[in-house]
Amino acid sequence: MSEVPSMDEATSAAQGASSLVIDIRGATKVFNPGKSNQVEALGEIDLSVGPGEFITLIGPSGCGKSTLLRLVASLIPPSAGTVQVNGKPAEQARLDRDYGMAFQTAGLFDWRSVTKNIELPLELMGWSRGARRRRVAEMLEMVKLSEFANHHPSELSGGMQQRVAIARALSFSPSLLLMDEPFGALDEMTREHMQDELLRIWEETETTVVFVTHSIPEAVYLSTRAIVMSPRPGGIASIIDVDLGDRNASTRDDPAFFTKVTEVRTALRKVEE
Amino acid sequence: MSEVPSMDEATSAAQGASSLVIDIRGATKVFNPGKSNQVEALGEIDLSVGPGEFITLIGPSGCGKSTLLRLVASLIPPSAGTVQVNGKPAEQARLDRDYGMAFQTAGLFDWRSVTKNIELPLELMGWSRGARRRRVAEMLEMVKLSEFANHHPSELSGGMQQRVAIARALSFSPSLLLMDEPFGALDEMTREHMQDELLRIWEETETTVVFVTHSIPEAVYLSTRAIVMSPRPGGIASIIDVDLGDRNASTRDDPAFFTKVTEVRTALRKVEE
Amino acid sequence: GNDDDEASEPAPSPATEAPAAPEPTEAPAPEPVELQEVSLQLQWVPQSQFAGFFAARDLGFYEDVGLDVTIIDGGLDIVPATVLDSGGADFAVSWVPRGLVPREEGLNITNIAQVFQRSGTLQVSFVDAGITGPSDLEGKLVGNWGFGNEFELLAGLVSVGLDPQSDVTLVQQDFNMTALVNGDIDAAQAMIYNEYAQVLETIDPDTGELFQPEDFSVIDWNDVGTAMLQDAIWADADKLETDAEYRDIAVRFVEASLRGWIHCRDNFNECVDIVVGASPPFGGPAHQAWMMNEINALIWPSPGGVGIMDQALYDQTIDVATSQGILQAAPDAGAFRTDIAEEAVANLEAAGHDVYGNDFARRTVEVKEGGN
Amino acid sequence: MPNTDTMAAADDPLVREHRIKQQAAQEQRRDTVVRVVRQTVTFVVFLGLLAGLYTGYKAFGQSIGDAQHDWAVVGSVLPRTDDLNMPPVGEIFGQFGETPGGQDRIYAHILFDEAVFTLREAFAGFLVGLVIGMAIALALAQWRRLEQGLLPYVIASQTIPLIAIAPIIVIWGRKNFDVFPWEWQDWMSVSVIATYLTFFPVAVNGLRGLQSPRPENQELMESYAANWFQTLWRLRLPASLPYLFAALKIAATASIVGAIVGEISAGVEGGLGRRILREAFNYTTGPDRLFASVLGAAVLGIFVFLVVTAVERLVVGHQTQESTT
Amino acid sequence: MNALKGFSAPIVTGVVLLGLWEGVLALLDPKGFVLPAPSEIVGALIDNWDAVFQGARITGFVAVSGLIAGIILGILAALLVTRFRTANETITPLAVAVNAIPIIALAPIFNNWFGLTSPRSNQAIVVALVFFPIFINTTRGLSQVDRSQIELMESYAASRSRITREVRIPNAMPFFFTALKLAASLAVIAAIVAEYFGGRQDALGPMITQSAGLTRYDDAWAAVLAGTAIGAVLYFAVIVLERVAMPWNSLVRNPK
Ligand SMILES: Nc1ncnc2c1ncn2[C@@H]1O[C@H](COP(=O)(O)OP(=O)(O)OP(=O)(O)O)[C@@H](O)[C@H]1O
Ligand SMILES: Nc1ncnc2c1ncn2[C@@H]1O[C@H](COP(=O)(O)OP(=O)(O)OP(=O)(O)O)[C@@H](O)[C@H]1O
Ligand SMILES: [Mg+2]
Ligand SMILES: [Mg+2]
Repeated sequence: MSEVPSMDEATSAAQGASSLVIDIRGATKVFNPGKSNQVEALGEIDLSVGPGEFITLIGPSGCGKSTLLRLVASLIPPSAGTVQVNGKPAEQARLDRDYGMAFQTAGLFDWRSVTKNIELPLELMGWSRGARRRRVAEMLEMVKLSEFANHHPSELSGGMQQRVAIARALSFSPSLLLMDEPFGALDEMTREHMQDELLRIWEETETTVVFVTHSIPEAVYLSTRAIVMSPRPGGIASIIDVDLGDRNASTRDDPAFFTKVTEVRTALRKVEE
Repeated sequence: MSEVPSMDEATSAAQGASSLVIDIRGATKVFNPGKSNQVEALGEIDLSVGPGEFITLIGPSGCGKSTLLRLVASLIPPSAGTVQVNGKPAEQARLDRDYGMAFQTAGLFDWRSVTKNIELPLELMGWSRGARRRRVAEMLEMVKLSEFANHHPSELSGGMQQRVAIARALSFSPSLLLMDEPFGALDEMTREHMQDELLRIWEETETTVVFVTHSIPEAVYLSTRAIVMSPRPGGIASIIDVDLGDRNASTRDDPAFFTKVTEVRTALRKVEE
Repeated sequence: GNDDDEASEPAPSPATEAPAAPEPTEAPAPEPVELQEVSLQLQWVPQSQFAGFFAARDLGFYEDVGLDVTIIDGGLDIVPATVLDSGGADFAVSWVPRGLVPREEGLNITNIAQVFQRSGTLQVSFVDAGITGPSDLEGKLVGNWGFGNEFELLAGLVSVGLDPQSDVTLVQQDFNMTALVNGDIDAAQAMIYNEYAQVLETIDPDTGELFQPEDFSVIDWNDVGTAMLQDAIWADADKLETDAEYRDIAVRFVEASLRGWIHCRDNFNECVDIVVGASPPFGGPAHQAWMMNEINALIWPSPGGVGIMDQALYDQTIDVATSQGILQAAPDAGAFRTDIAEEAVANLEAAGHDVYGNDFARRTVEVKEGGN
Repeated sequence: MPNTDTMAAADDPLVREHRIKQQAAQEQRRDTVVRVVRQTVTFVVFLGLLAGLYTGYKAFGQSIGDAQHDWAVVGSVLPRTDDLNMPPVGEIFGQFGETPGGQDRIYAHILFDEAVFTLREAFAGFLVGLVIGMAIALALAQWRRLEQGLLPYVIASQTIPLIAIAPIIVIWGRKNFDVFPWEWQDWMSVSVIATYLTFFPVAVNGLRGLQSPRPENQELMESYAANWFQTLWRLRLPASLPYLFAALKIAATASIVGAIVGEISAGVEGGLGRRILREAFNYTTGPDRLFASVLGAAVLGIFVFLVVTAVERLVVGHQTQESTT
Repeated sequence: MNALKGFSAPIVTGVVLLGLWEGVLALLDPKGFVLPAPSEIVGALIDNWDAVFQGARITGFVAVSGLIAGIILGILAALLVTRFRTANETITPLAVAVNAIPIIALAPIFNNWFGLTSPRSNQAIVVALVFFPIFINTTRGLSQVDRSQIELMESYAASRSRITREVRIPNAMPFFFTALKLAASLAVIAAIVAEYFGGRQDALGPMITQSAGLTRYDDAWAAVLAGTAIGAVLYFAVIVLERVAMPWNSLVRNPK
């Protein structure tokens, strides 16, 4: 029962069009409402994300992290409340292709070469062939995969595939990047490497990132704000500001890092009770 | 070209029959020897593991961790050198069912119920029906899955499946437990929970454990000795003694823990160069 | 090879009739250039059984009467009656019972020319099986092809007091004689012009020579009295009543076709060559020669004129069919009509053709291994 | 082997991993060549073995007087061995080089022409079946309700013995399809029968293929605000290709079977079906020719199978090939 | 009756389809003989019940016995082939290729080999048609086993035959049943087509062609219906058998 948020929209657009990338107000999500298998996935959620933030969502399995991300992406509608992206309804933002999305698995199309995978959103947006090729070349440069332009995903390692997926999500320079456990399948060593890559890209392109993860060190290492979620129904338990400054090889050995890890762990323990 | 190690064997049996659970001397493993796709998976390995130890193997992908474990399990023979388990050749130990094994994937049999999965090794050892049922009940109690006795694996979550697999590996009280990334597929929260369970079981049953992992915190948290392996050919790069004493909820926030994590990470970085 | 000169001999002979024949009858034909397209559905694949039609086509007899005839092959599951009724062809060749049964099922077709005057169906067995008459079939494995080919057999059995359901075992037979040679069945169905020849073209494994007629005993349904009429030309009954042009075409078509049959009677080798040339037939040239000879014997002599229904044989056919439950009841009078054939025969006679063939005699045809 | 190792970026573990993978792929390619060679050799050996077995069994049967009829049990299970029922292998293969009476071409040439004719019918039927099958698959994939209700009937349609409808189709074709700008040919009726056998595996496997993309791939397309057709063309169809090709291998063979049976039924001249009918008719006097023509049909069946396999290699070569199940 | 759930949608669709068929024929009234209305077919079925039932018994026997023999042979061959690994690598593609042969073309040969009057010749056709899908799929199922499951059994020092029994065979079950569903329909088609070339005349195959040959299309369709019924019964029997034999599989398919 989503009400038409005409007034709300107007005010929020006036207030925060330029200041807020994501503005969620009282959004809830109930699956199969009224049926025997009804699931209240998200209780009332309020969340604002400003430009250039790196938000991580962390919480026990089933607490609604993916659901929240999909609300923002407008892949599913909220049961109540409003979700605004870039000052307009999420649905409109989706149609305007305001965001790029990456999933837990790379989700590349096996039958397309690396180049054509990255091109996919550009094709759909009607870019000219030349423009597409130029952009893909840039993106490949950025993720350091130029020599693999014509390979097929099955010829790449898991980590390389993930980088292609990220290049795909970034290819049309969305101002917002939504990532659902993109590094879940990687081993720890490769994962740390990918984290550094992502941070570099984030810094270079000044996008806003919402990033779902299960890993506490990952959440701490990456984010400017870590959002700890609690289950049944999904809600925001606590928000932990992280400011580790420039992250590099020694950050992970930094006592400040460990302090934040402990802080997030403590918040999570509370949630799990 | 494995030479018959008659003399060697005799001496080692005399020396360490009671003192060493695993005794690897100069073992190497070459796959597809002489062929174009020859892989030198393990260079000369020497390793001794005493009773009650909790050994973790950590190292980059492809460095031979699984191969080493499978040598110990006598699922493959060494190309050279000897592998002794409980003072006898590994092959004999396998036939005597001296060890229990768990794999990265739970590897449960879809067509068997939880009970029958755990029973499998007992059936093969010819236990009576009554004895089997009693033991399964105990094991289910231990992994807290009593209410799921008659479910099929596909009805369980990943973490529950993994617990069944561990119950199966432990069901016949082997003195040695070989585990190849058993928690790789779990999310961090469940994983930490399972780690505590495993430690509890290890302490209660006084088994010896060899545990492969990709996760540095996991290696540190679990083991009495972490063995860092290097690739091409696989070898032991360094052995880090860990002594965190009784591990509990606060261990992970302990500076000593972080120190060991940093130590293992440094060793790994060196290996990866 | 050696027949060729013989074949070329009679070739000029039609010339004697030719100037007399087409010109006077075809004089009224107003459209000399525009040929009317007509199609004929055969009951089976090209072979001498249909030689008259091929001869009429290839020798221009149809053209002479202003028709351009397409001959459509039959197939295992092709029912000429259905094709005819559904408009898939203008005329069809079909055995009489295989036309009457569909007619009873509601297909409006009628027999306009009864070409064959006798039945060519036999039941063949090895001499040592001792089967000389239908009563000897009791308790035997009796092959037949079905598709309406079995009616005479069934009637023959009933005529000697046997129950086809219980006193014999009826077996679905391939369209060849292997089952008989293999000993799988005691008596095999055979057309005198086809399968019977085939078994004579086969090497007897015991002697290394061809099988001889003496090796077999043959039940001929003509003799038993349960023979049924076979090849006839069928047309769409409704259309004949309502469409004068169609009836006119029918007369011309029958006339030219019968002329083809007359030609094949008088020019044996030429017709065999036409058939072999029409499309590779199932049996080789020698086989087709045998068939041509036997087919001629099924047509000639035609006491009432070629193509004219013999009422007595028709009655016998109906008798057998109704007593067998093949037909629920005797068909109405519209099942066949003789006016068209009579008109055609009158035209042919007027053109000087011998439409009776009273002095027809079987030839002796050499049997060759494999019919080649 | 160590030719690329001196390149830059060797510090990148991902690139290193890739090199290892690439090397493995190269070795796999080499293995493939070896395997194909081995398979070809086995096939030839297998054929030889089969011919040997046939001849040996025949010789054995003959030596004991071919008295299987008299063996109470075995006789009814094992084939007869005399020349009428099992012509010698030499004679069967000899047929290919012979010129039948009244013909100016050798038998192999005749069979080839007829195989081409049958292939044309089968191919037309195959194409139409492909379109119909995919249309059904698309419809069923689109509406789940339809899938639940209709799929069993798509399956049941295959239990209708097509023989029963072959003549009906021929008649229908002649009678009803004159609406087309061209005249309905009987061989098209045969194609319809081939279609009947083709559409089924395509529909069933096509459905599975269209449903095969993972949810996140669907959502990815949604996140790009891609429309139905774009999603179909860029995601669902390509994803269904491996499934589809598994079906096409079955369908290609089935279309040949349909064409042969249809030719036999419908009296269409010029193809292998007519050839087999003809040789069956002449079996008593020339059994070896029936064997030869059946071999011709076998070769045609294997040929279309290999063609589909080759096309599959071309189209989805880089994708892992799905199994039929 | 868990095994029977999910049949309601097809039943509704069936009723709708039949109604459409009957209705279209009643409205358009094409010459009813080629495709009779369902009511006519049922009428013919009732009229000829004894003959059709007898025919269905004969054809059903050939189909079912051939199916069973084909299954047994297919499974045995698959077990044999998986026992020897190199055999598997080479024989399986070979079988796939051989499967591409239009086996129906063998019918006239089989009739002579096994005797026109013996049901063996028709059964042989059924066996030949059923064998390959069963063999190919079962082989896949027996060999595409999770490597770690085999190693697990080895770690228990289990014997080869024990591994086959505990791991390979259960693993092959879904593959086998997929093939069996295909084979069940194939068996009926094969039996009817084989009968078409020879054998007893009171079977369904001759009944269909003979009736069609005499334009008694309602009788022909009555026999077709009987054949379809055999096929459908076999198919659903396989589905029920599958649910009974692999209770775990339905859990995988309908995850809750
Ligand atoms: N399409 C759906 N239909 C019904 N319930 C759903 C659906 N999607 C998610 N849910 C339920 O909503 C809840 C939240 O799911 P969600 O996937 O958002 O969790 P999550 O936090 O992403 O978990 P994980 O860490 O395991 O990915 C869960 O209880 C899940 O079962
Ligand atoms: N059966 C085999 N045949 C050939 N090479 C093999 C085989 N098993 C392993 N190898 C090779 O041996 C090396 C070591 O493999 P192993 O599986 O032991 O690595 P690992 O350390 O377990 O890696 P991961 O962390 O990815 O599991 C690799 O290069 C691998 O490709
Ligand atoms: Mg999730
Ligand atoms: Mg490993």
